[in-house]
Amino acid sequence: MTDEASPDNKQPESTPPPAPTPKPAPASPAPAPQAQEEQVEKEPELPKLVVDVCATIGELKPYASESDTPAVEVAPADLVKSLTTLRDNPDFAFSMLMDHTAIDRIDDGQFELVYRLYSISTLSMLLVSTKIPRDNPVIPTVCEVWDIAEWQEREVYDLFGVLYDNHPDLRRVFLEDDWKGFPLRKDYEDDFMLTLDVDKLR
Amino acid sequence: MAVKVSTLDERIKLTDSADSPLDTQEYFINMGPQHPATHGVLRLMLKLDGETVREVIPVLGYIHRGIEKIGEHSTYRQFVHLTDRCDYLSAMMNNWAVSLMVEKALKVELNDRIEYIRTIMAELERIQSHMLWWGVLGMDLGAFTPFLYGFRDRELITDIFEETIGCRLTMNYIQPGGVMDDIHPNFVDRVKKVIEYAKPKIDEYEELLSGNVIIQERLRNVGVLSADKATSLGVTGPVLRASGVPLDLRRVAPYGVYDKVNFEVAVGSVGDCWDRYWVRIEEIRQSMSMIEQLIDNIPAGKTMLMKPAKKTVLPEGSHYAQLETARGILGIYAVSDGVSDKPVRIHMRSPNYNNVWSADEMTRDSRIGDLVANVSSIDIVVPDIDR
Amino acid sequence: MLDFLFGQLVATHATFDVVTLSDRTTQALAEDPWLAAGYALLGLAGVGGFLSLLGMALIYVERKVAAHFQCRLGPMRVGWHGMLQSVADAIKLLLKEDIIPDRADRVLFLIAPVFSIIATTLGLILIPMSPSLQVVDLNIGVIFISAVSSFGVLGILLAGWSSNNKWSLLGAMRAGAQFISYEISVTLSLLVVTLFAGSLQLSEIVQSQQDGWWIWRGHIVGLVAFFVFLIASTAELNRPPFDLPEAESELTGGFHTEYSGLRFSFFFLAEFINMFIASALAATLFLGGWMPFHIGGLHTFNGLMDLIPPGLWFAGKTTFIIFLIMWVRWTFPRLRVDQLMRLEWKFLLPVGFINLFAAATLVITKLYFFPW
Amino acid sequence: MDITLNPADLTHTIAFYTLALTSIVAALIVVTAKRIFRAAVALAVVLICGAGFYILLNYDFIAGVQLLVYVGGIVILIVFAVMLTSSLESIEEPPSLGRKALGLFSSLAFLATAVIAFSETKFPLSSISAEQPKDVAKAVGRKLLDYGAGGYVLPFEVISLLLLASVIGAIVVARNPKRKNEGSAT
Repeated sequence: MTDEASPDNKQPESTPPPAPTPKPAPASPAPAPQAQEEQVEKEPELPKLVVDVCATIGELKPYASESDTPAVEVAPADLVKSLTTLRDNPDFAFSMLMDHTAIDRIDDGQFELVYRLYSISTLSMLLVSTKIPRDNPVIPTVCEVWDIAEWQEREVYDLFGVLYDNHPDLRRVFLEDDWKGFPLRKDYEDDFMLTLDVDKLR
Repeated sequence: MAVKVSTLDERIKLTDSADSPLDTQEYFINMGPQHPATHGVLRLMLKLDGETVREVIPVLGYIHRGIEKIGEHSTYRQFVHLTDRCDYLSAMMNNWAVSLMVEKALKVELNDRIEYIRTIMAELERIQSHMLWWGVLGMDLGAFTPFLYGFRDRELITDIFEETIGCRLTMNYIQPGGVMDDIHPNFVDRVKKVIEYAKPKIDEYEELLSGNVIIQERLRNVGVLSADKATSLGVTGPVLRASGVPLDLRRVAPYGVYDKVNFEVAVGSVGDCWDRYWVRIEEIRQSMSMIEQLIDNIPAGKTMLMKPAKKTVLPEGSHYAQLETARGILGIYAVSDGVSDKPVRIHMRSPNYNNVWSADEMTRDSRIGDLVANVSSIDIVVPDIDR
Repeated sequence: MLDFLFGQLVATHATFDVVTLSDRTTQALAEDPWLAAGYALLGLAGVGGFLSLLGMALIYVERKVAAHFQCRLGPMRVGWHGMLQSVADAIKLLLKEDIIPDRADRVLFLIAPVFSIIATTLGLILIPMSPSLQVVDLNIGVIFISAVSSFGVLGILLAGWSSNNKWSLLGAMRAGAQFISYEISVTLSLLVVTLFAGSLQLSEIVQSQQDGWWIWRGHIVGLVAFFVFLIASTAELNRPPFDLPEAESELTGGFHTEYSGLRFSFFFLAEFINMFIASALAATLFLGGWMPFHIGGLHTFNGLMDLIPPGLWFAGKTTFIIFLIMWVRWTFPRLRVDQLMRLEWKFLLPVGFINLFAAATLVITKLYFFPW
Repeated sequence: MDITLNPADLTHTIAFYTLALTSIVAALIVVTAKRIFRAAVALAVVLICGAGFYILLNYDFIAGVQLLVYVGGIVILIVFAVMLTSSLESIEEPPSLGRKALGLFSSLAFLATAVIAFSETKFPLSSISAEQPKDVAKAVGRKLLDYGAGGYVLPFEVISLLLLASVIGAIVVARNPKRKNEGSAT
């Protein structure tokens, strides 16, 4: 029975239950200390975690787009190295790869690959983003860093067709082996698809 | 480029002889997609050496419905309905995750009534999910009676849901901005009655299964998952906590009214099936105590703060919210362009998809019986794996 | 029938007149071959009818017992309290399509259930159900029963092999290994009673218990042998917690995965009749069979006990053991395959040998619980 | 009709011929079956018929032991070994000409020996013993444990040694480093 976050828990408990404490983000996904999280939401300046991470690891840059999680960008070539450092550095200790997925930025001709790291010791979350060209979607695998990456990457391969270099077992995970195309790409089409565009009808 | 794409046929190539002291040969055998122990249409390819499992290869996709693709063509409110169909045993918690994400992006402040109702509903659902799991675990280990006991008690909770919501399984009760409808006038009384009834039933569960020598033999030191391996494998929920990692979002990043209730996070030490069993039994008790603390204090207030008919457009950028379902952390990740009321990309970080792969790590070099115990102790719901 | 119920009342408890059906056949044979054939046919028809009726009754009882353990009612629709449910199921099974897998070994696939049912029938005819109700009374009854029960496992092995299905094969291998292992323990505990009674003939073993059943005349040794027999024969019956050959959550049905319709019902029937045989054997060997509850020397008490007909004694004891086996089934989870082997070879087998030695000592020293 | 048939003799005769016919057919299947598993099952039938003959001769105990040891033990072990070594589809190759000739020669030699032996021996005429030998088990037990003249304690112990040797042999054959030719695992 561990109760490690109980000091955090005491504080809200002291507030009388009838008066609801205004919670701008009832479930902040980055479970860093709450005060810091509110700053992230309101002020345009960079979260402390992003500043720290970028200072420690030279390859990382603050995320260009909007994100509600502290986010950084990295070039595909530096991906494995910087993620390994993020995992091993005791200040960050991102021991979990909470999620990995891709976004089809078809207008830019790019796939954005998103690695959502989670640290069990500091309880903070970091989004690491990297962009690869759509016509040659190859990226080194991070299977060596986290075991779960093997299967999260297989899912991305299956649905987006992102090829992972050095992946031990790169094959489709949901669809059949002989499936043509990658369904979550924006330009994916097959015979069974309803191509009705609801927006146009309006 | 060293990228090599393989197929299942290439994956299940056999070696000449097995790595064993006897002159034996390995063989592959299909467990599923229709198999009593895989709880749905999960297919496991087992590489066996006699009775010993050398490798477990999950083959997924038998109920892959492309929910993420459908999500790109539906509004957030429509997407809530799809999440019911994923982990149907934590249906309302899945709804809640989407609602959380939308509310956080739109900075909607909820009143306490909504938060109380949501928390109570989620905990009730967690109890019924764990009760079902308990029964199914018993059945997987060859004891049929727990299955009916678990279902008997779970029915009472689904009856409560039915009274308020009108549905028993796929509820889509929690909506962005509140809950679908106010609770039924009988709700409070019935919940109290059911908790009163179910508390001694948990002791009965323990009497029937926990103390049994065979159960102890079947679960203790079976499928051990160390804390490091568990974190690296990205498992969450009771499976992770059983390995000794006290990661429970209800405690470390409270949402709802979890910061107002007292509860303990059940944590195991060894990471074997027995710990996973124990953690879940303890979680039922904790959930009951949470509901008891909350049920009398539901404040008054409105139950829906966003107009359902209004178009919901999230601000540009990526949004993420996560919460603790009965099986682990469910994250909803949405990317919005700031113009359309539909996401550019919506992704579910489903707990089951990330948990199911640990079956291989747990089962290597143990028996078929252990595999069944391990899969059962992971507590998978297949629609959530395939999505 | 009257003879069966009240034959006991007429006889004093010291002299039982055991006339089996086969004895009658032999007697008739000397007089009239047609009468002999009649007796033989009667015996066959009786055993066949008894077999199916008993099977259906046991299936009904099992479902009801299971239901009440699980806080539900069980079959309630067909007949009064679902009494005819088994009949309905039997009709359904008879009418069902009999599927033979395409790549199965047809001949073996077809004869496997027959092996199972023959073994069961051969076992059943030896059980002394009352002084006058025993089809055959072989003088090597105990050996014969353990010999024919091995046909049953031959049927299971054939079924698993000929189905050409890996799950079936796994189930059959488990069944074979389990049967061979646990047969030793069963035989060891049978030998204990054989030593006590000084005979292999089942009717004589029953007679030998007229001063007290072996389960307490043999006090510790008898009890240990009884429990070893119960555990090991439950394992031979492939019933939970030892149902590994058909473990449905592991092997999807094990050796009978591919069977359907009538052939499946043969296995099903054989399983239930085997349960009856094992229970009846346990009752006969350890609880005195049809012998009423007697305490050596107390003639008045024994006379009172004799008022209850022996058929009822036998039925009561057997039912009790059947209930025990069902109780265990609906409470316990299943063992793992290596735990099953460990239980036999590291626990039951040493216990059985030590117990046999103790039994020999007991017989020599005559330290029975009722020494008079 | 003047033919007086002893009904007991009649049933015995019928039973004997039935058993004999069954065992001959089964024995033929044993040697001719292409699938080794079927041969094993036919062997079980032959052995069961053997037990039947013992029962006809009123030696119930021997019949029981025959069933217990041969059908319950040996045949099941053979079946087990077959299951472990070959698959359902595997069909025995027809033997080569040399093996055929050898088989023919040895069986002819055995037939000749048997015919000579049967014609030389004078069998006692009372084929069916009238009385039921009640304590065959006791007699057999005493013989087996008797070390004097007519006792069989030495062969009994030798047989147990043989069994031990075969158990060890089975383990050696099944061990991994020595991948011997198939079929030797029996």
